Amino acid sequence: MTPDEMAALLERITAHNPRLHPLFSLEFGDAVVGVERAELFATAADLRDAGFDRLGMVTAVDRDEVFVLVYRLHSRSLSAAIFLKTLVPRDDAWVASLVELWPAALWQEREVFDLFGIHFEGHPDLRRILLPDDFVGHPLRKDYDDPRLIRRPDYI
Amino acid sequence: MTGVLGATVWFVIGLVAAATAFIGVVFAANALLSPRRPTREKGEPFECGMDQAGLPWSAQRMRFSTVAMLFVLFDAEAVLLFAVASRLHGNLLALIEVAAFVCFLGLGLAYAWRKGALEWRS
Amino acid sequence: MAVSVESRNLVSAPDGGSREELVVNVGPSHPSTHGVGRVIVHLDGDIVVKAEPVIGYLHRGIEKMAENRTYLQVVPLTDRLDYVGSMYANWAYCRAVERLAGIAVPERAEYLRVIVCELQRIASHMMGIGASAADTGAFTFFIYAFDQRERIIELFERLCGARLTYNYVRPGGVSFDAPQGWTQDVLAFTKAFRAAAADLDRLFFGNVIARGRMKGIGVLSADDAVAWGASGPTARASGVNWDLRKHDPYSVYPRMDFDVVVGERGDAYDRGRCRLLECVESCRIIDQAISQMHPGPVRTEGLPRLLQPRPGEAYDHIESARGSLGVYLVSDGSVRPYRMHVRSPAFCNLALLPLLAEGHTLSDLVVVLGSLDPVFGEVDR
Amino acid sequence: MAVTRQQDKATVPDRTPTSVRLAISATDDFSPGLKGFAERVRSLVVGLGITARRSVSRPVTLKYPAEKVELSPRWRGALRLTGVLGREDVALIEGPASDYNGLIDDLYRHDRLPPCVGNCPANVDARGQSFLLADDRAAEAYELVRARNILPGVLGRICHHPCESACKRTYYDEPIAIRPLHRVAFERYAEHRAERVAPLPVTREERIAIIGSGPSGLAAAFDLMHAGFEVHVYEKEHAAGGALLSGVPAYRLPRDVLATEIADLQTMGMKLLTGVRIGTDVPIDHLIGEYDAVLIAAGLQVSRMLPVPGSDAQGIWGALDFLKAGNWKGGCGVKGRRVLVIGGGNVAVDCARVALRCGAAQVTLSSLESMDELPAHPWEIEEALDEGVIAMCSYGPKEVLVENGRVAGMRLQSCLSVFDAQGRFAPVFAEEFTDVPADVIVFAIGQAPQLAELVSGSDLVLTERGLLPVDGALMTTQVPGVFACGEVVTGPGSAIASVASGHEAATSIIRYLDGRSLSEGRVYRPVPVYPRYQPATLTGVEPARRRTVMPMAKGADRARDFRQVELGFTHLEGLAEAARCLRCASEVCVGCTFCARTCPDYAITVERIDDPGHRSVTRYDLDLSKCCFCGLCAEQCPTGALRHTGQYELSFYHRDFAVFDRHEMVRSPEGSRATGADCRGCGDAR
Amino acid sequence: MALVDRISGALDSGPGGVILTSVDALINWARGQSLWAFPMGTACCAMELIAASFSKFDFDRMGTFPRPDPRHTDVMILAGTITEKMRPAVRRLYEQMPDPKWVVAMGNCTVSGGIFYYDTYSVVRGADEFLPVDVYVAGCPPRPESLQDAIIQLRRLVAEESIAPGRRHEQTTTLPRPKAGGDR
Amino acid sequence: MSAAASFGWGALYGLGASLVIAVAALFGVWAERKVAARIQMRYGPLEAGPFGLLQTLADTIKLVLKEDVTPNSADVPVFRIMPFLVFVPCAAALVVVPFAAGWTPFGIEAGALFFLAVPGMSVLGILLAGWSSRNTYASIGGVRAAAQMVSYELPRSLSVLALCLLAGSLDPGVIRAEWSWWWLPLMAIGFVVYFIASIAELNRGPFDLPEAESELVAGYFADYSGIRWAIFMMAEYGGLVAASLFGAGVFFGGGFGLPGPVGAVVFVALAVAMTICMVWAKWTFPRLRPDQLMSFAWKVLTPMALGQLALVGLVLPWL
Repeated sequence: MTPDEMAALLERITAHNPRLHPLFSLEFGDAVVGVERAELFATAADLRDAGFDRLGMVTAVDRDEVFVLVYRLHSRSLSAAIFLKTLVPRDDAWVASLVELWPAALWQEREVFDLFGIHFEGHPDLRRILLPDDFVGHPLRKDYDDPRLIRRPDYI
Repeated sequence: MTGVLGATVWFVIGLVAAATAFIGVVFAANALLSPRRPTREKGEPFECGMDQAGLPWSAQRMRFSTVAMLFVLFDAEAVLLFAVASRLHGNLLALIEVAAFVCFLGLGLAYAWRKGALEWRS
Repeated sequence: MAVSVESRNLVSAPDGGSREELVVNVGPSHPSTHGVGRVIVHLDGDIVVKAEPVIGYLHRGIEKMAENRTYLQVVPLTDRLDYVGSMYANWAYCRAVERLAGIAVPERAEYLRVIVCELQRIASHMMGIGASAADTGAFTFFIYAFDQRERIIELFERLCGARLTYNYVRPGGVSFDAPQGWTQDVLAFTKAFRAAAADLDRLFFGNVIARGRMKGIGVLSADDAVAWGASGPTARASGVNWDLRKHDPYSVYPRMDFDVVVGERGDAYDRGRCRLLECVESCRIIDQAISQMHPGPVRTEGLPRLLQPRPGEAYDHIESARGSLGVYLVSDGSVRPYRMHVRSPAFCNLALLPLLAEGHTLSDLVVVLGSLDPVFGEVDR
Repeated sequence: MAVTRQQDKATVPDRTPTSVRLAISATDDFSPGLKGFAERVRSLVVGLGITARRSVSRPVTLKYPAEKVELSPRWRGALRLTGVLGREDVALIEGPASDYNGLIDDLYRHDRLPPCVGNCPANVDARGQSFLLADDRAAEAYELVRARNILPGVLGRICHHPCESACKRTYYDEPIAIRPLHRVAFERYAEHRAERVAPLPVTREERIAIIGSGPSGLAAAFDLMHAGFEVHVYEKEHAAGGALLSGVPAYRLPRDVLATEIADLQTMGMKLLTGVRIGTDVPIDHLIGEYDAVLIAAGLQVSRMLPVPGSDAQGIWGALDFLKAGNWKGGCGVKGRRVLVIGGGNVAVDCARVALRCGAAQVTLSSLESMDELPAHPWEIEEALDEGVIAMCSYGPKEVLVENGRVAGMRLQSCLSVFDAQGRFAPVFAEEFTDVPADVIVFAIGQAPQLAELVSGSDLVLTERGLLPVDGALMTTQVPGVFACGEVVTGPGSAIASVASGHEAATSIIRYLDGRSLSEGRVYRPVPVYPRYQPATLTGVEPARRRTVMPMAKGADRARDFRQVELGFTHLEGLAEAARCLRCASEVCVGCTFCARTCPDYAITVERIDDPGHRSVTRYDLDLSKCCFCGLCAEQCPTGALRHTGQYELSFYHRDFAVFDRHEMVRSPEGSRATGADCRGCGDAR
Repeated sequence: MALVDRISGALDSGPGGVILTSVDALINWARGQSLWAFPMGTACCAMELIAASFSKFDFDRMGTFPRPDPRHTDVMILAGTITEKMRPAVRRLYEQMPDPKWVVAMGNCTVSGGIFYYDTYSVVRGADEFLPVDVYVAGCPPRPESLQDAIIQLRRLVAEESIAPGRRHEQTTTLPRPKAGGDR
Repeated sequence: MSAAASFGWGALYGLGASLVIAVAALFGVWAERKVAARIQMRYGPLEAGPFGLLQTLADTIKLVLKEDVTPNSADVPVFRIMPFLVFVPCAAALVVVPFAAGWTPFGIEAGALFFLAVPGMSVLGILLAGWSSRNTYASIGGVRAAAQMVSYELPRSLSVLALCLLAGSLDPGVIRAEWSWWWLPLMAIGFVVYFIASIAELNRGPFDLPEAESELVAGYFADYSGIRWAIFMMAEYGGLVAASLFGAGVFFGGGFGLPGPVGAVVFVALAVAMTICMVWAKWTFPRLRPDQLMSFAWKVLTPMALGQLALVGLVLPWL
């Protein structure tokens, strides 16, 4: 997909759906759109109906005060992929689950819950998935600390 | 007759006793020479390193009853055939009788087959 | 005594009565879980009524570790993600780094990457179908398939000195050029492999028992495959014609002539045979890549070891043996990634297990699990 | 199993259709009934046949211990480290510079020559210079450099430093500042000059004449004097230096530096005869008769001009004349004028900057090539732009606008591309014209030799381009006893290349006069040995550790006069920069700790003292039990001291055993072999 | 309490010692030649563990026969990273092996945590934190030959043991330790 | 014959059979490992003794010296006794093998019936072994074993029955004596049925469901360790040898009815060949699924056996 096509697609979907804002330039190759947390589910449903039939990736990035939730949607019919992002405040970390739209979210959201502690409202089975059930904390948060986590000494 | 039977029984008893003794000797050697270091975990049943998830003595629904039934039926019939097996040489009448018997056996199998008794999966 | 009363589940049967369930752990140390996966299986007689995969027994926190390693130092970590196909994770990661840092890769390096990754695909598929055949008891087939893999390992060892964790694909190229005579040996291998693949096909996929064991088992519909995010042979066996090499072409794949193998039924058999046929396609790609490759540099010249991309984020993906393997990288402008996430195809494919295994027997469960070809290094990360 | 084809056929070169259908058609189910039964039985028999066939073939198992796995040459296994170089145990590079110089021959193999030395046309020992400078032995460093580069002070300012572009430290951060270090060595040599520069004894009766006192002539003179010959250098100008004097502006090369170094040569015994124009004043035949050997190192004398309309107007300059006028005569009459320089090479940039310094009102540089393709060194362009030169790239000269016989400007034609697909010069122009007003136009599009006069009366024949043909690298001409070197042979080139050809010519002359074979045992030097590492074009990458930055005069001030632009390193800066050198290919650990910095799992731990000028490792642990055998450390090791052993990493009973400290890693005299002895065929593969 | 436990003291002195030595030799030969492996493969090293048993390297020729059931095995080959989540399972599987039993730690993850030593929150830093490891095999992953070498080393360890408690045979060879030297 | 003499002979033959099984297991395991290795392009045991011949001996010594673990939760007496119940019938089966024409060690008239019935006892042993371990895998394996052995009992019996009809005797010795060459084509189907059913009876691949490694880890003996497990293995190999010897004896008339040492050699060779074929099949084919296994027994083998019976019935009147 050329950058021009990508830009056209981005324009099309944002024009179609006023809740979406294009977030970043396209220099790294993929279209990125943002949405308010409250509108995530409705937007995602629209996008699915618009042809994005595949939820490729769900993950989060810890940006100190907020978590950035990143969804990668892919469409075979449009032959396109976009990133959908939403911000989740750290002290009130919840977001609507997309399991109803894409069952692919079932495990990926559990993983995000496990490692970041973000709650997915409406997820049918939100438990830890990678870590033991009795694990305390969410290790991929930047402020996670653990005596078991021996920091690598640094030369650089 | 009783003598022959008795001898046979004694032969079998001797056979079993010897084989049992053979293993017994091996077990005795094992009991004498092998180490014994029981621990609690060692005594737990093996289940891929996890706590046992379920009780293994629960019912096993493997359509086993049907198979057992069929087996009993057919094996009993087969055993009956063994009884006459040595008396069939050149005896056409007996042979026809037995053939009929086998036909019934085959028909029974076909019936069971047709009825789905041989389908393992529902 | 580990047996508890709670574990005796009384669930209501469809006919309204109640039946007893038998709960079994399959794994984490089980010969058929391909590593340390664990499936808690609820059996009704011999039929699986519920299969609940439990993963994380190999969760090593690679994503966390990457945050404290420089960009180059992450490459050895990616080796250990999908340890059956180290080259893929190397490549996916390097593509993300290259995208983030704006590094152009020399053409020869791209060809070498394609060659090693297609070889890796054969190796990985040989492992995959071999292990899933061993799940059905065809152990000798596993050994024959592994023998083919071993030949590829030898080629890799000559190329980069390691048998398993290659650390070969690096940001900006590859670590070594092909040694003298290597490409000829690769061609000889692909030639021999085609014959071997025919043998393997007859030995296992033609076998009446294997067909009976795998056909109609774990049928995945195309819609489910898409909705559950399945990719790679798992999705393609269900008729989803989606291969990143073709449909989001990267590297020099657009110059290659190859076919995407697509199955029809989506059962375990199609998944297995898709893999075998893909290997033959890989041979075609390798042959073409070798004939198209020209001498030249294999690494971007003058690339400093300490990469320091400007702040931003990049995602790139490749078609690994298990499907779409993506790496999401966030940079904050320092010498280390701020966040690395691996979109693992094995993880997404394994999530299908409960869907596919339920209603089959315990024996089928291992076949279904094997046909999904999970590698737990990548599932758990 | 369906196979889809979605291939754009056009993009695929010679498709080879391969059937993906294997031996059986596995999609088809078995037929019903008896036929199906037979098929089923057949599938079983086929399987049995395959296993039976395999069982009678030879097992692939290695029959052990007789057969061993052959390890790949790129094998990544346990590590070893040869020699740990701290302050106290300098192992290899020790003794006076001359001893070290002897090592060059030993190192003169591809794999052991450090990249900087290998990439230098003259094989200047940059590694040795760094070592000696870091050790505060500046005089030895200067002499070490001078052995292969007779004018370290000069080239320390003007060299285009191919050594730096090969520097392996580029992989880590930035290359060593080798060229500025030459200058440091030169400056610090001042205090030793009196005691260390002495006349060389003349031990041979043969005399040699050298025509031209440019870099190549002086290099040859230096070598010949060291060989004990009496050398007479003829120079047509009134001062020695050749192109260095006439072509290099003083803001790059102060006159006294050149004078000092030439004076050193004269002190050593070089006879300099200035103001003698061979060919007119003295016929060359006379020299050939008078001397035992003659070396022509006359260089290039004339600038090429463009035959465009109006190119004979007043105000048109050739680059060499322009530079000479600017350099020597203190001006070239451009004060307050608008100057247009045609050309994109280094000479063009020099002309532009000289014009600025001569007081031009506006200096424009017009080149055919685009900004990225400019043949001039990027740093030169950058400095010129800094000073206010205006660059007009991708324009070709169309015609000179003439008013009243004087230049009024130039009409330029927009150029689309310069080179064709094969990289040949084939400019493509667009029909777009731009007029640039100018009072002075300088053509800096190349130089040509002017040798017809010089060789007249002799048997020497020139090539079509006016150059002297020589026999390969031996530098012999058609006339026995007459040699040629420098730009008369090679055409326009770099100073260091001229120096290199001077050294080669000297070697040939010595052999010629000794009566030895000229070619025997001489390797045609594979220059460059190492690929040049041009910094990659990265959009977002910055090197982490910078080299010492050369202090520069401020752009606005410096364009006013001919004071030197580069200010040079201080003593301490020089020490620190020299200490950055990794001493590549010395095969001795120099304690750079790159391995420890690279190791992803911190299996290499180092305790070290790191201060400017010195590196010292006090403890060095390799932990085999943490190593992930990724091989990055050995790849990073610049010296080749850290290598993989030929062994498999073997088993051990105690975890502590897997850590080696520094003393165990030092190379033992017999080159110890690891645990091979006990293992039956496993570890001792090589 | 096995019989030998009681009579070993008597056997140990006098000519009994010779008998005991030869009995030990026989037993240790048998045990050393028949080290059945419990392949506790968790990660990458498991691939090399498989390779070691397969055709090119062929563990079977050394009598090492991989069995997936700990009850039937003598030596646990820990191959691959052990996480905190996995640790109890590994411990239990080790416990479930009948005595006498040995442990080979294959690969640096099980030796020390290896590449996963630093910066991670879920990896056990070396199997010897919770298991008595007998032989360590460095490598990431070790080659199959290295693993076979470990079995050879283990045979030596076995050869030192005696059936009588408290008695060990003299070690006849020096324990191996890796050296950093060696030329290509 | 007096009771004491019978007992004595019985004990002697019992001991002999046990030793034969022990030796057969020693070499059987070695041979299986070697054959499997060759199929898999390996060498197999090499280091213990010449050609690795002592490998199984080393294994046995080791297993004898291994700790004998009894799970805490197991039904201890049953758990401990079951190896006997599996081994003894196996040994018993050997005494009705026709080692010579007209002679079996036991010498009862209903020898064929004895051969078919007595090893059937080991079903009980296996079922109870699995059950008593209180191990999930073991109990599943035990139940599978029971279903499987029961199902394959029938075709196996019927195929032997066809022979008995042909020979007009239930005594294997007599059958061997009566054998003539035209039985070979006539009994071909019967032999195939017997061969396959024997493999299944012995729980060997591709019918090794009860101990399916990839599903049940070790199946019914998952919790047996050391020597107790070894007894199970010994019984399996003993059964293998007994089935091969019996098959060679009755289906091929010993060594094709050849007299004397030549016949003995051919007899043993045939038995070895059958054993190797069983190993060959095991290492070639995938394992069946339980339902495939059952339908194979009932839908393929049983009709085949009945067909064989009918075929024999056709020729019987002309005997």
